[in-house]
Amino acid sequence: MIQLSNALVSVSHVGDVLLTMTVLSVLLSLGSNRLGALVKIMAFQGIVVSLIPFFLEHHGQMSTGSIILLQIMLLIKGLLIPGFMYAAVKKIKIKLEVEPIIGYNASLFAGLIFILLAAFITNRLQISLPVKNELLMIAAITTLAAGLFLIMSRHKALTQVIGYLMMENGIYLIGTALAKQTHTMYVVEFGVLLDLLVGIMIMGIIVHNINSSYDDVDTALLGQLKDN
Amino acid sequence: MESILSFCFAVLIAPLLPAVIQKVKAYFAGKQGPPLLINYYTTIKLFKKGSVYSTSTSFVFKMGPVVGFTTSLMMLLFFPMGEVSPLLSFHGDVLILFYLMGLGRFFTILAALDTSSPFEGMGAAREAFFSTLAEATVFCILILFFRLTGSLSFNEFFSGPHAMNLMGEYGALLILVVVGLYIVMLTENSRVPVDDPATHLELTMIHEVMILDHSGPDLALIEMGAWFKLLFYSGFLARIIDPFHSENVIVNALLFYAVVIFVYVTVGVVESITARYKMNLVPKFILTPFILVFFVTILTMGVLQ
Amino acid sequence: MQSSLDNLKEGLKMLELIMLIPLLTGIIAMFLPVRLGRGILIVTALLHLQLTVFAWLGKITPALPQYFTVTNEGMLILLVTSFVFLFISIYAISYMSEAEISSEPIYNGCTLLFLATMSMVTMADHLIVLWIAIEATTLMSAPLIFLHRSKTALEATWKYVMICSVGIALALLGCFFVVLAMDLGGVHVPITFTSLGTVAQQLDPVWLKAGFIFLVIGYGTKMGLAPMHTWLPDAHSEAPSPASALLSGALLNCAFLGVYRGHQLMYQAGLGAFSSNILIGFGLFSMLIAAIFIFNQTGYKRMLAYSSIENMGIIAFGVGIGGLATYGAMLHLIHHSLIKSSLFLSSGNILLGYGSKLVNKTGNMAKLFPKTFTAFFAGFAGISGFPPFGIFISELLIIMGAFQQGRMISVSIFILALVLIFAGASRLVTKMCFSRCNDPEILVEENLARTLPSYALLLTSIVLCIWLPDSLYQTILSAIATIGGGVNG
Amino acid sequence: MDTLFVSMAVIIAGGAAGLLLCRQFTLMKLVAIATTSVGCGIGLLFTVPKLLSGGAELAVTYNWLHVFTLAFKLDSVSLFFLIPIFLVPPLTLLYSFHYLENKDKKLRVGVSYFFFSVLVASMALVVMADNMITFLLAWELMSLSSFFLVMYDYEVYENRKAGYLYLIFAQGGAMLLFATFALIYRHTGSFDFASFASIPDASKLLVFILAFLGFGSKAGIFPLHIWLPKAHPAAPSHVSAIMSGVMIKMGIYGIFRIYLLLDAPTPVIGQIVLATGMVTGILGVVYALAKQDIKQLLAYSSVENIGIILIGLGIGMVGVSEQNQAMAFFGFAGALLHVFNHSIFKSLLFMGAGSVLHKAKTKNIEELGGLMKRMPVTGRTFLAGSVAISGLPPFSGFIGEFLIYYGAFQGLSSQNLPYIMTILAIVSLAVIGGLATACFTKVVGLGFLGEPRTAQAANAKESGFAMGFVMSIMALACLVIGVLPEPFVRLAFLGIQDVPAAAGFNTDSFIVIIQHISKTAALFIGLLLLVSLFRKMMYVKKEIGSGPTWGCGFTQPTVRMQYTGTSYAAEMIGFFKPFVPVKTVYTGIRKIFPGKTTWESEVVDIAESNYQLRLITPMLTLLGKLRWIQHGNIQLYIGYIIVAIIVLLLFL
Repeated sequence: MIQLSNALVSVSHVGDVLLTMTVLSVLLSLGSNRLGALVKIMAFQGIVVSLIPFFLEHHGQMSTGSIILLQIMLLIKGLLIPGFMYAAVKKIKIKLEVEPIIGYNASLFAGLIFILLAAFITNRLQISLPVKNELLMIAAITTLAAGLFLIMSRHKALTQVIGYLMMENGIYLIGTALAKQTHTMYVVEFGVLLDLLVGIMIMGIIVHNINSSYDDVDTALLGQLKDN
Repeated sequence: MESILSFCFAVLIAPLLPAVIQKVKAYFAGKQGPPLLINYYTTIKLFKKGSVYSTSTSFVFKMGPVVGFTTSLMMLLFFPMGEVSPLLSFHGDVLILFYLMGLGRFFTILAALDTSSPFEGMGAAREAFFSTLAEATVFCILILFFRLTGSLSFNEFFSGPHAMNLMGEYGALLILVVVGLYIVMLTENSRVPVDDPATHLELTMIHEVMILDHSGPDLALIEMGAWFKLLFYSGFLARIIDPFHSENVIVNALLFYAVVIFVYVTVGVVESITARYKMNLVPKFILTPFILVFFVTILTMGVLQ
Repeated sequence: MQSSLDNLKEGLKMLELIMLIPLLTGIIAMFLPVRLGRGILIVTALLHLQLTVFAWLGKITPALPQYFTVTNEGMLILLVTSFVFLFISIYAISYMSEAEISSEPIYNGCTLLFLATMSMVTMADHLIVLWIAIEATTLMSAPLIFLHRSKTALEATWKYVMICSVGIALALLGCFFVVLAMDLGGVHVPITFTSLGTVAQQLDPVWLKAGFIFLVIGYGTKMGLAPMHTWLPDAHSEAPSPASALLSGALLNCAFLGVYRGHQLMYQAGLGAFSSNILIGFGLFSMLIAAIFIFNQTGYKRMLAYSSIENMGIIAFGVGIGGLATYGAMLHLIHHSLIKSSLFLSSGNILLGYGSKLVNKTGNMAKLFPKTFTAFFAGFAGISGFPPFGIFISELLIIMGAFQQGRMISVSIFILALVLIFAGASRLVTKMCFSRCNDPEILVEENLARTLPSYALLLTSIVLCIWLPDSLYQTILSAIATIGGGVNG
Repeated sequence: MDTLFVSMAVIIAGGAAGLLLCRQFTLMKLVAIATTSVGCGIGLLFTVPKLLSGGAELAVTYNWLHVFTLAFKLDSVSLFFLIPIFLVPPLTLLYSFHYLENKDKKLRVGVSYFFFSVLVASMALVVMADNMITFLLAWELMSLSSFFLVMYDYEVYENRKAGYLYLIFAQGGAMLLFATFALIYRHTGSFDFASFASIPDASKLLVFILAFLGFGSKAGIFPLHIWLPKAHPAAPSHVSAIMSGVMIKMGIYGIFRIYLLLDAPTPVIGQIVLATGMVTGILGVVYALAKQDIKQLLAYSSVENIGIILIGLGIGMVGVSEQNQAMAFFGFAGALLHVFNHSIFKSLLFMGAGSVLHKAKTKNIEELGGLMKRMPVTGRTFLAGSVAISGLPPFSGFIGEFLIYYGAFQGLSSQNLPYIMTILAIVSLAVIGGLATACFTKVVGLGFLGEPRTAQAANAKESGFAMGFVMSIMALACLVIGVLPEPFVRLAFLGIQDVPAAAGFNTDSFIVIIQHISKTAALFIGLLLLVSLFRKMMYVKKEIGSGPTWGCGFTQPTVRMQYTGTSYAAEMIGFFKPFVPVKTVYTGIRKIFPGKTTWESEVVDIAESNYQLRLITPMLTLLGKLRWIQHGNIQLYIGYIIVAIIVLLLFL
């Protein structure tokens, strides 16, 4: 057992900074127009999100298991997945433009609306929640919503993967925000991570295949299977 | 015994009466007209002759006259001419009799179609159509009579406490029935204004055109069948109208036949003073009695409460 | 759960073998030559079925009871899965050699891995483990869909993975909400369905409901409930037929199990009415959507896929109605798996024979493919609810149950949708079976190896309609007793 | 009861033998026909004595699938319906021996025999069923097996369409039955038929209407009849015979059974049945008149006869609600007797039509003619059947109608609505009778008499012995029932002996009437023979000439100048114009020197066209529009999920 909460002077302050950075990364990703930049932002977000539980007040006591898990998570979210995606981006040489269905400015505006919405929802839920951490909730919901938004508003298959990843981050944050104590089952959480990793890898493989079949990763090309 | 005599008399007199119509028409036309016994002469003449059959025909063609004749004869067997009970009678006989007439029609039509003549087919189609409409009226009358007398037999219609007679209990209602039945009679027997047996254009005929190809004894059977049928209908009418009643059977019968002759005369008058309807107006004409009688049957709801 | 506790004492603790064996053989089969891989496939399928029966009879018990357990509904679905898998595998061997798919080892391997993950779903007791297992089924089945490596297969795979992943991510959120409901209710038990069930009354109702909504959406996506069904027709039509058969006959049931568990929890928490209404709504909506697309459908495999959506809707509807209908829903699940797998296997023969997935390119099967025709038409009759196939019974029970519960409007829509779907499907099927074929060039003749599995599956449905083993009956009864279902109201 | 199961097993065995032996064509036919017929014979040997002995109710139950019981019960109504079920199939099968002659279709013939036997067995099960499950099981088997029989000649597009339509109506009807039974189950919680009476009176009407529609779609009530005129021409004739003669009566059985079981006091039920019967009867016969395809015409005629039977049932039901026992008794008995009679003469007519189709290669009346000479047996038996179906004495059709008339006349003592309904029923029966005469004179007169209109008809030969033999037997049966109706009327009376409303009714006075009818018929035949003899005598030693038909002066008639079926019916069709729309296509005369022009007319089934116009087309348009849901765009697919969540969260 390491009493980390005593070691660091102002834990909650750091936590708030991290959360703000998460929201910032969300907004950045909505405004970003290059795929490469987007992947880098995601790597950044992955790291930040992985670190957050570490700096939250109610997660004061960290067990050895959680430390190991934290490291694995950093490895996967901060390094493996972005690395994998970066490799995919590099392979797709032609168009690195994000190709939004909804423009960058509008997307940013949507991001702001998500924040407002998140604040509103958080406000409503605050009464029933066990843990009072408004910022965490806001950041989590914003990330989740923005992730879904990215999936729906971008043409490129790769952007959708990134959106999915962001959405997972949001869900992870919500999980962190809601759980009063970590239910000590790292095996399970590791399983979740593993699923995430394999999922992203499979998506990556498909993206790669899409690229080699169509010379592009635009999902608008993937509209042959329909019933109308 | 009386019944047998009555039946024989009816059979014998049936050819005579249509001549009355011809006489009346002749009178209206200012002619002398054929003798009253003309139909007997014709019949005998026809029975003496042979026949020519179309190569198109089959045995059905020969069955037509036989069935038609037999069914008409059956009617007379069951109908109480005069106030004499008929030879045969039972509860429900009206149904089988009217259906037997249907059978006669069935074979007459088939015989007509068997000749493969377009004219006869046309007549057959009209016959089938108009008699269907007339049948509705007939059954309405049966409904009414059953409602009033509780019986389903010709004999019982005209006997017992609720005998159907204009002078009887429900006389008022029966006036409309008489009108209806009269029109049915005109229809079923192919008289003016529904059909004109005397017209010279086959296209406009109904019954006459159907028997174009019959000749000799076959034709005689058809003619006799038609006379029986006419007698049956006018007898039916006469039993309703007949105001006279006597204890003596023979007097009764004579009075009855007087009324029958009166009916024949009216037919002659009608034929003389009206023209045949256009074919497309005929259904309306035949529907009129149906509506009349139906109205009467509805009226009985109030009467019998 | 007393029975499973008893079993713990006597049974062998090797339940996990049911999923570990295919996992292992699957990985091995990936790297083995084709012939050996086929052998392993069949041997594993047989072994799996045997173990499943043991597990069902309570002979073996979990080694990790905090994660896995033996439940009646789980065993039921496992049994169906394993049974269907065996026949699909036998079929696949013949099919794969005809279809000239280069990557058969991938099929052999992935299908076994897929079996492993599905087995894991049926045994999972822990909320998150269930989630992991269901997500894993998506990942393991994705390569199966992509087996043909065509552009459309690629598209189908992409949609499948993407939509299901998003859906299942939402289910994870649902799991979190359930945990939150636990925290708010002040309950401290392992997050397993078994233990949650015992304390369900103390859970916070609002968050439990929210959790259920997300679970239904998440697992419903996988199960093919409209409007989250959108991936299903694409994936089912593009996957090679044995894989489609597996997806439809086995995977959908497993996803349904997730929904069922959620409903179970809701029922135990006294919120059964809420979840019932949601299930009924989804069920009816799915059936109507299926009706829309079955009419004028151009591809027969897509038609079968929509029919799967319909049948999942029926099952959801039946479970939602409760009472007698639940029993009907469970029977429906069994028979649907059997018949639909058989239909997909037949559709594989048709695809091989005509070389097209379009209804218009087929025709006169009655003459050209008499054996396949028999299986296909019998399957169609079965899926439409004609005796002697079991769906007749299940649909009857569901309708009876629905009327009994007084859900007149719902059941009217239900019947309307059934008639519509029948009208649409029978049009296509009669067209395929009887109408003249414009281009009667038969690419691959049918043979017994590819028709007998279909017959076997159909025959099972008939047999189960004539004689339902008592043990199976008891299993179903105990399974539905947990959500208030029963045959006596 | 076990005897019946044995007989069913034998029947099915016969069918299975057909399937197994299909390589030896003739042997297969012999074995299948013989075995199935033996099975039916066993059934008959059990049924008839049981019914005659006033058989006590028999009931058997078996457990099935833990939850259900398969319950069978025989009461007099079931026994009565079993008679045609076991009587007609052997005859039609015998007929099929020469009808199914194409050796290239060995397998298909075998399959057809198999499903035929399944159909017979399932029909028997339908009338024996004593709970919902058993009933529906048998019902669905019946629908499915008959579907395969309809699809026998699936190469023809119309036949496929007919099969499809039939399947939809069968399944739609079955779904209505599911709903009916489920509604009852809701109140009783029991699958047993016996419990039906205990549901609240308020629900009974709804239950009955649902059941009426469900059964009606099988029986062919207007406007649910549209599958009949398609399916019957599509099926091989011996199958049409059994379907029209027996299977659609299962719908009648269902209506009657549910009525008996519900024991509903409301008079509305009887009035609904009566009104439907009248509409069905009249429109059925008018459409029959309008059709030129013999088998289609016969199918519409089946609709008409279903109407007559329903009028009978309706009279009976009104009688029950009016507490007029005589009316009830004769209504029900008449309906049952007509069911029996119709099963015979309609089978006969379909077989005749099949014989014509077989030899003249066409079913269109406008292409036939003169067959009476070329196919004497078919022609004469068809004539007998036509007289019988027109309800004319001295043939069987009249007897059933007479009973119904008699019942209806008994109801004339009612007041108000029942009275008016009764009047209308009688008048409808009369009109139906008249139109039926018109209709069948058309078929016989144009199809069998006159001159052949085409070479095919001119070259037609008499059909095989088996076919003629069967048709002769059936024609004879029609005559026998008409002349000696007493035993059959008694049979019908026995058939309703277990109906509570009819129990204890004294029929002696009516039997006297029937004896009179019998005598009248005999008298008529005697007179007919006498007159014929007289006519013969008149022709003795006389010159009999022959020549062409008198053409009213026209000397070169051609066969095409004969009257056509269309014009024969035109005027009568015109009378029913709003209900029987005629679609005409006339290309018109355009130029100064007009070229060829055409004029076509076709009678459109009003129900069918309205389904198309008001139901199917709008529905297909709507469904087509909704198809954009699956537009292939993954972004919006994800959107659906989110919308679903948002909507569900609103319910929180």
